[in-house]
Amino acid sequence: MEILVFGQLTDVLQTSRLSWPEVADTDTLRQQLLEAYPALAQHSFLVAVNQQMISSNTTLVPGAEVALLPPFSGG
Amino acid sequence: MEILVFGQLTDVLQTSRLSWPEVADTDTLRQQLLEAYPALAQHSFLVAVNQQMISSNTTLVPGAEVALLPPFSGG
Amino acid sequence: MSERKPKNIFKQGAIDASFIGDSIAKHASNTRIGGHSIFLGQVRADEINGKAVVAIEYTAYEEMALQKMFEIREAIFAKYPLTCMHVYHSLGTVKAGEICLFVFTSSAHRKPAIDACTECVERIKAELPVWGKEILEGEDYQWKQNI
Amino acid sequence: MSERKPKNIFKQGAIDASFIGDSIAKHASNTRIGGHSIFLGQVRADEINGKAVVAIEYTAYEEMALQKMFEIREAIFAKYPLTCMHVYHSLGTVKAGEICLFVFTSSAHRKPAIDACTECVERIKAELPVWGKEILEGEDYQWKQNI
Repeated sequence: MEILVFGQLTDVLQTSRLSWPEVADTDTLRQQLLEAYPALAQHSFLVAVNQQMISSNTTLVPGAEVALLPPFSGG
Repeated sequence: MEILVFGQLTDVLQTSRLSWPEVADTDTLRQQLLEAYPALAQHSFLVAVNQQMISSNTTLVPGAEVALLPPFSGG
Repeated sequence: MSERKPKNIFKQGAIDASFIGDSIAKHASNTRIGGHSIFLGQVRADEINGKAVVAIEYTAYEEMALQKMFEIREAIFAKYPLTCMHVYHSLGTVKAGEICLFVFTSSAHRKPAIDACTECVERIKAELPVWGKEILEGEDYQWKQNI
Repeated sequence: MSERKPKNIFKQGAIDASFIGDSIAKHASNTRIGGHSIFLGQVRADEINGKAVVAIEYTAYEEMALQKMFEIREAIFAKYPLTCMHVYHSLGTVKAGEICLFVFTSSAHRKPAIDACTECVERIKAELPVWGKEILEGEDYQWKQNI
């Protein structure tokens, strides 16, 4: 799967588009990312699936658009 | 004395600058004006003396700038 | 940049959109500003007894209005941390669709700019001795009433 | 004139004051409008660890932001009797002193225009997936935080 990365998280992950093995749900994804990038723990971020912000664990079907969103700072 | 007249009151008094005999205070002035122009009774207006809105009877010294102000409608 | 004396806010006729654009452009040099709030009053072609308003003719007790605007300005600068505030009000004829009031406040942050602008507009409408005469089609007219 | 599909709000680089002036001028033909409210965000040259912000570089999750802006727009049109609403947000580099956000609402009366503009600005800041990178003097930078 492809994960879209935004804002300060692009500094931590050193990319704005991360290729990642398919994963069952968003909690598992978050856990795997924190293991691979311990520095992520210092950043608050939300996960969006198919451009919808998710607030609880969500199943990831193949082809879902997953994005990591740090706090917004537009305007 | 000279009385400045504004807004819809210029229709009633047919002028924007009224010459009037000196008068002791604003209550007396208001009463005299209502006698001379009965149509004024249909209009709400405030009196300003030296560009200050007055809310109670005020003595008029010669040379005071007196103005009749109907409700404002700027903007 | 509050000034200590009354400033002329009156402009003969409508306020041009390009004047507003130029006014905004002038603030680029003040890099402490983070937010601008602008209110524009525009003359509506309301229908009154079946006749459309084609223009408003504004008159004012100018000297008193400028003194009152000065007081409003001082009070708003004392209440909000503004970098600047500009007010323009038309006198004379302003046609339907044209701008008759331009209030422009700027601050480091959005909230003071927005709140100051709104308060200034409300006070202008309520406290400035200005009158609008709504000119209707066919030489008729009616004195405007602020709600 | 609410549209039923997402509209592009993003502009590459700063928003010109003349573009804002032109946008205001276009509303002269709508004589049902009585009040316009405008909010402009301007990049501040804040000092961070002794270095001044020279620009903000904006990026966005564009597709999601446009969808979210569409929802905000629909909600605001449902809540306030607006005649129109325009929103522009910069992407890419906007230098200190330049405009990065332009929100413009119009209504027959001032209150809905003002309230809708303020609500729209708050929602844009809180809900649009947009990020600002504050570029400091000497190649340093810091990610912007909205308060």
